[in-house]
Amino acid sequence: MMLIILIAVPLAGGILAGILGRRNAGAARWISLAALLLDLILALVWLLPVATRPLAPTAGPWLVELRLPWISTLGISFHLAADGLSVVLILLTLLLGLAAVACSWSEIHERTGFFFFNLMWVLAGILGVFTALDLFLFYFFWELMMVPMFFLIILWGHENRVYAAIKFFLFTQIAGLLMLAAIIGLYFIHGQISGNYSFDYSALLGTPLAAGTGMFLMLGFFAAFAVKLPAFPVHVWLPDAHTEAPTAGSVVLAGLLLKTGAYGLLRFVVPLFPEAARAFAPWAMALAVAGIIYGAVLAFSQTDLKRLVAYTSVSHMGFVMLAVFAWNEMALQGALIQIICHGLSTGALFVIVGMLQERMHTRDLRRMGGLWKEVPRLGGFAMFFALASLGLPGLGNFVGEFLILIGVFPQAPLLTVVAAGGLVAASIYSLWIVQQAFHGQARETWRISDLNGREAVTLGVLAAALLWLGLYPQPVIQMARPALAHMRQIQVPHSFPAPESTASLPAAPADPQGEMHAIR
Amino acid sequence: MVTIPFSHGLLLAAALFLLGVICVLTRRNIIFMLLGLEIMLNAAGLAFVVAGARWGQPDGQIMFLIVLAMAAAEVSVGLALVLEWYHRMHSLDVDQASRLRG
Amino acid sequence: MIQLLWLIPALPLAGFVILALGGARLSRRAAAWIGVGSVGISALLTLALAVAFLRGLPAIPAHIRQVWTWFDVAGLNIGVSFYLDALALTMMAVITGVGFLIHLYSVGYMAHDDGFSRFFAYMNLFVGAMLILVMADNLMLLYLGWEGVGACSYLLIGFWYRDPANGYAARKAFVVTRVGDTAMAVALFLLFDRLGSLQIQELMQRAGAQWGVGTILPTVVALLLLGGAVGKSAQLPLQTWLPDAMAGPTPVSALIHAATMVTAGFYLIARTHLIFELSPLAMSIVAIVGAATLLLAGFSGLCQTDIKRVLAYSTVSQIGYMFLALGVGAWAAATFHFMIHAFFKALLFLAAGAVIHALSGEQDLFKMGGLRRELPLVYLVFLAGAASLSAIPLVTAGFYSKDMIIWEVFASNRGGTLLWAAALAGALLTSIYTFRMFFLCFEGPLRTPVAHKPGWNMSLPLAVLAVLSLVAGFLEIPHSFGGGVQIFSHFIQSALPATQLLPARESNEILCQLASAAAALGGLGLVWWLMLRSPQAGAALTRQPLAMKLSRFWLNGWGFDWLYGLLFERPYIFLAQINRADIVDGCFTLLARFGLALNALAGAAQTGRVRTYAAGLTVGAAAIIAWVVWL
Amino acid sequence: MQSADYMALLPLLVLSGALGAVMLLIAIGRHHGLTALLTLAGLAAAVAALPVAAARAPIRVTALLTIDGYGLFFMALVLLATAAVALLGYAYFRSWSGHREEFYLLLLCAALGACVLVVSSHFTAFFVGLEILSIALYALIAYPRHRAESLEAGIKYLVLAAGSAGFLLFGMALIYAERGTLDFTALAAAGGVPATLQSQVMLLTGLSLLLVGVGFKLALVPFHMWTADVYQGAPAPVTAFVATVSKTAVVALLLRLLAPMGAQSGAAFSQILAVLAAASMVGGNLLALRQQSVKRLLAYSSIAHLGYVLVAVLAAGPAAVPAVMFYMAAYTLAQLGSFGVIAVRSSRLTEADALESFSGLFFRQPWLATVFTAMLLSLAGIPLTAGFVGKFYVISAGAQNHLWWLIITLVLTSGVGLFYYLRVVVTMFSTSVPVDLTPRPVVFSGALVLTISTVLLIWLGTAPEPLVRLLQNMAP
Repeated sequence: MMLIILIAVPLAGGILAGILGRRNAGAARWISLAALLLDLILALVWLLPVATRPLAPTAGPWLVELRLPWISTLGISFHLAADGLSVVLILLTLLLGLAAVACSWSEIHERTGFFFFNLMWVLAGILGVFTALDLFLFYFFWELMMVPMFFLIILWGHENRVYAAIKFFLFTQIAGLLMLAAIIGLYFIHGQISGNYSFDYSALLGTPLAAGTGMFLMLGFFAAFAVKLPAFPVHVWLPDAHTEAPTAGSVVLAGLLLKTGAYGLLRFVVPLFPEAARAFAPWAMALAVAGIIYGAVLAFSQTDLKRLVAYTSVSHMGFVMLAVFAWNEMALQGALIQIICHGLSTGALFVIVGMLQERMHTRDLRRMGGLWKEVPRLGGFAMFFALASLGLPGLGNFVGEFLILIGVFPQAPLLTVVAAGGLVAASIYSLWIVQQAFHGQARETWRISDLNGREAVTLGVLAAALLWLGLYPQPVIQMARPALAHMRQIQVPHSFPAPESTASLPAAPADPQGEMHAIR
Repeated sequence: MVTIPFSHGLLLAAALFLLGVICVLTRRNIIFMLLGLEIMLNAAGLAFVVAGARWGQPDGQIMFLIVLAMAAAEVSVGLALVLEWYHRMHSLDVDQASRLRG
Repeated sequence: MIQLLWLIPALPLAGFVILALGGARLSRRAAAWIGVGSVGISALLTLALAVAFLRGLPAIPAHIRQVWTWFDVAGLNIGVSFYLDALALTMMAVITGVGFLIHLYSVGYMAHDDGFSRFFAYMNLFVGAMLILVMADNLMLLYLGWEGVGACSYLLIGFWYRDPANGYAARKAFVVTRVGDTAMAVALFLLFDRLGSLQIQELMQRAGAQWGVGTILPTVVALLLLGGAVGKSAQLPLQTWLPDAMAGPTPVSALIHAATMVTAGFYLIARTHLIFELSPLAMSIVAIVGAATLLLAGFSGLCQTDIKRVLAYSTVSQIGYMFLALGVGAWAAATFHFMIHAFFKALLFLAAGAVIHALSGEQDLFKMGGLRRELPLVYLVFLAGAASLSAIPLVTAGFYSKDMIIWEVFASNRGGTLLWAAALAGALLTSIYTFRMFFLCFEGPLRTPVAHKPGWNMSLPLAVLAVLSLVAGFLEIPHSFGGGVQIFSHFIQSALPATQLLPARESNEILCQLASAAAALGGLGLVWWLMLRSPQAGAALTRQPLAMKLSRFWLNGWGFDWLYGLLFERPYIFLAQINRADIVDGCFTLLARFGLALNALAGAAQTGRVRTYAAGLTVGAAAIIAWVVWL
Repeated sequence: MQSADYMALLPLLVLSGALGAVMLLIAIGRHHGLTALLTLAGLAAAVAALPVAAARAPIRVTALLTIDGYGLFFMALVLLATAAVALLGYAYFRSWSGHREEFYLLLLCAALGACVLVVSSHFTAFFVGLEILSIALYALIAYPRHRAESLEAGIKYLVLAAGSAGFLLFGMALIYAERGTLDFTALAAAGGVPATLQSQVMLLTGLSLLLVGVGFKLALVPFHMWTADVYQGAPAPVTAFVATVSKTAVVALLLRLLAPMGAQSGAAFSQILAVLAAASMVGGNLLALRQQSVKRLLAYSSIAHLGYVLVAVLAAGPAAVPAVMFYMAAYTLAQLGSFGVIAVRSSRLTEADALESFSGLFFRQPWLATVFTAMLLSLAGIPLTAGFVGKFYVISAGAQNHLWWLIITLVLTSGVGLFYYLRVVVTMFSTSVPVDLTPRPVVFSGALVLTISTVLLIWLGTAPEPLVRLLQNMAP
């Protein structure tokens, strides 16, 4: 029940904000803020104690679970559940949601109620994605979160918003439909083998699949998540969407929507199709590394600050994909930390770009320069987040990237080395941001004000979180450990051993690391 | 009574039908197009009669009657529309009815 | 006492936090107190700690204190924990001691700068990070400090951010060192993969137990670590950033780019010496890198016109000596030279800073001159520093440390005559460029008027450092001087092994010392002859076409910047620029265009004529019938 | 015939009665509102008669009709859609002068034809039903005689529909000539593909010609060319009727015809259907890409939608029939809503058809824009709407029968489809609003239809369980 309430609070808050916001813009803001705060408190009060409690060894992986009948005729149920992984992501969602509300506070003047309605519904959709355990329901939330996002972009976006919004929607939707086809295919194959037609995650786990079929179905899922992640070469929607979205939209896109792709890879692709994922891993890892380098190089050449930050996401999320297909504990923990920290650091960078745009009405790096003199506090924060983004130790991103690389290394040393080269490229573009915007000579005369209290608090909280994760990530690691361990156990078909799949079973289950075969 | 071979009747119907199709495709005058359509329908009716004869059933002939009735209804509506059209355009050239396109 | 270990890095870090949060709201006075005070207390603590540590010797050669668990994942248990041994203590003493003096000096030097509190914030952060680097118990934490000091270096080189050239220098420093850092990170991955730990002492044990001498793995690891070290220490082939790094304020150059951070490479190799000792090949490479760098930088130092760039090349060159010493297994000598170098190089930089300060920011040697009378104190301390750097025999600390290296390079079982010759040639070069600089700066006519004289807070550190660069050498006096004094090497041998000398060469020590003394004095004499005794000869020499070409070549650092620009920088920018619009995006756009073209094609059939439509119907019907009947 | 037969036929009888009553009413005295009311009452009575018929179902009434759950479901769909069209028609014609009442008469007539179609199990009933529907439609399409476009559309539809009816009829004749029966089930029972070549050719040619007729009504590529012109020329409520009722009825019939014959129709035949499906999905979506006329856009999109339905028809597994039924229900709802929005915004002289007239609609008539957005998103198959469940169902049906290539075509082309739906949505939310567009007040009956269809759309999208359960075991 807790989970439903967690999802319902932003939904209700959104409706309320939408209604009251027609008369009074301030009401919409305060309602949204209050709803998210309430949600955060509820999540902390309900989920955190459960998540930090040591798990009984016999208990299942789920800390909280809820299953209601929905379309039972088709084997669809309203099944929500959360494990450590979900809890961490829920908290991230709410935190960044608050940041998004805060950074829209003075940016959005028109149709404020409708804006916050959309924002809250996106957040609710994301919460649903992170907790849905019925594949149909998952897909439902998966698509649901895109519609309000689409409106956020087309209504409050910048110059080229229509193009960007349509591109965003088309890419994610087509890939999503491929996933839907794969979900349905899996459903029937599972149903035909077991006689139990169900979309339930736990039921579908371990469905034995012939190699070819498994690969096709896996690719269907992979397509959706790779587009969302975004992986090279289907990342092209992202720079446009990020650039044109309003600040809150960019924050939610970069901080959360991309994370649903990573979450999907973690939760579905590998556990549901262990064999296929194993066979596909070298390709996926190669794509991931290509994305790391490609994104970093392209980021450097951008002149639009927002676009620059957008390309960095391509680079950073490449690390996550690399980790997922390495599938050992170290890399997965790293991926989780990276997911969180990328959300915080890139989200913060977008907030900063938004603040600059609000003050200067431009995002063009060529027109900035020497802003440190005008806005030293903003500059300091920008420096902080740029350093975080280049993976400075002591800040969370470093922990994530380092764990990923050290976890991937035994399996793909060469790719790891190339990926580590991404760290160099990251330093090039990160420092470029600071140099072009804040250092150097002022290219135009700007009279702009430094951070106000609200803005400073927004950035300060994000910075503090990054610092905390950089110096003491252990609580997060601890919380996710049982969930990740459980996911790594369920990679072998066990429910209905079919001859052809048992024959090809690897020796992996005996291996305590349970890693995929090395790519050497 | 002389029986006409089944295939002959069918061939005749097919030939008539083709003629009707060609008429519809080639004539620009809308009245002639309607005539072509009538020929097509009647060719089909003829085919029904031939088929009914093959099986010795009345169904074919019943169908023919229905086809006749329908064709009549169709033509009456059609002519009404043509009349209206002629009032407006002062022409029976069907190619002029091409404002809607794209 | 050892319990308070964590306070030593924590104090400067706390200073940083206060200064960063306080920002412009703090008065200059408060900022100075916080900035200098935090490092000062750290220095005092280090002193107290040293006493406690020495008391524990030789029974307890090392202490470990864990503060908290950083992270613990799948067998990788990394603590924020500190390791104290003789090596670390030496480093800490230099960092906090010299660091304190430089902070104090900066109060005067930076007094009129806008970013006063920002400066001290960065400096404090640097000291904290550097302390973490040297105190780290595991390579992960070391890496944190390693990158942390890199970031501070970046921040401080680009401290005067208004000038884009400074920003460029800062980014160059960061990116070039990061290339090395990445190699080092890969070494960490490899170490953890093969040895299952990143705790340094554990690694050393396991490496010794599991890896044979001369096998491939220790060589690879050692070379990757060396990659990190050459990046940070500005050795070949990643030396290019350091001369440009002089863009930062002079105290920064003194602290970061002379005394402490650039020696982190030396520290890393010394810290992981067991792995290097497993790979004779890697050791040789270290020695060769050191030797090549010291010569290369020495030649470049000859031709510089900017006083700070001379010092920068000299730093590169001196660190080359340390690497050379490391490469031949002269661990104690390298450490000793590190310490002495920290003293005299900090002194030289600060003195140069005083000169620059006095001349209102003038850094061109050819616009200086005649300052002997104007700035007598600076003249004296600069002389002490220059003498120490040139290793003027007997009276300077530099002589004892450099001589120890030269001698051990000659005598070590890993050394050799060729390396020795390079070291000796380097000594000659050092002496030449040092005194060239010295004479240009202090002798001859006054070319620029003096604006500021250094105050007490600048003079005091200069005096202290001058004394140290003269007398610190007496901690270690060679055997050949009547048995000598070996305080330092005894102390450091609790952490690092003694040099393996070839017995056959041990008798030649005094000859070797004479040679190095001759090199130092010969260089001095030569410069004196060419510049003061008969300047025409000097001028004639510099007008030779060959000399002018060489001079330009060396001035530009042997063309490395040009080469790297051609090989890496410009291709990278070119690739990034031509692909700014994202070629992949273009592919998708093409796909969309294709769709629109198909739309036009399909739309062409929608003529609006009913006969076209009827034809379509008929053709479709015919096609279907044909398909069904004939297929 | 026995009383049970009459009871089973009750909906059809009621509808015929209503038809007569409306005719009488018009003869007595013209009154727009009253006529509409009577029409609605007749439709309501027919709907009310459905449970009566359902109680007797399944039952074969004469050789011509089969009253079963499947047919009754579609009949309900037809009747409800007709009622919606009548309401929209009332809103549409309210401000017109001249003869408006015959609209309802023709509407009822067409509905009757459609109802006959969905329960027919015999070629005769099929043809009669189809022609009743078609002939009424000719007149309906050209109903606003003062508009040249409507007349043109009517003539085009007449010529082409009559031509396609000729093909259909000839095909029937060939099949009859080969099999000797006009009854669907008897046809299926008559066995496989005949051995002799001549018979084979005749049967297959007959089936192909049949398909031409059906394909024309469903506007499958390559028989689709009339669609956009007719949709654009016809008055919006009639367009809604053409898009929904006439297609639903023919789909119902096609499934009833093919389901028992599936086995014998042979590989070549299902290949043809697959090609038609793929061609429709690709062609329809491509044609709509750059449309500036919303009605034409929806016309092309409906071509694609029938392509999607054909995937489920082809699947022919246990999931196929419910999939088709659900999809048609969802499709009908969304099309009614979409054309409803156009209808309530149209005036006597102009159809609110141009895309630019929708520009900024959200800020002038937010409710209308929201409804339209919901409808478009449903057509695009976005969750929370019935269209999503429908698409899910269709893909399920395809997946169950391993029609992977069709599914992939479906996925990719519906991506293309998304583009033009979004174009319309984006236009409605465009902030650059033309100045002179003052909102037209929405007539109550139109608002009612839009509201109900939106609510149903969302309801079916979020809680489809009741309908899914109802459709679970239905078979023609």
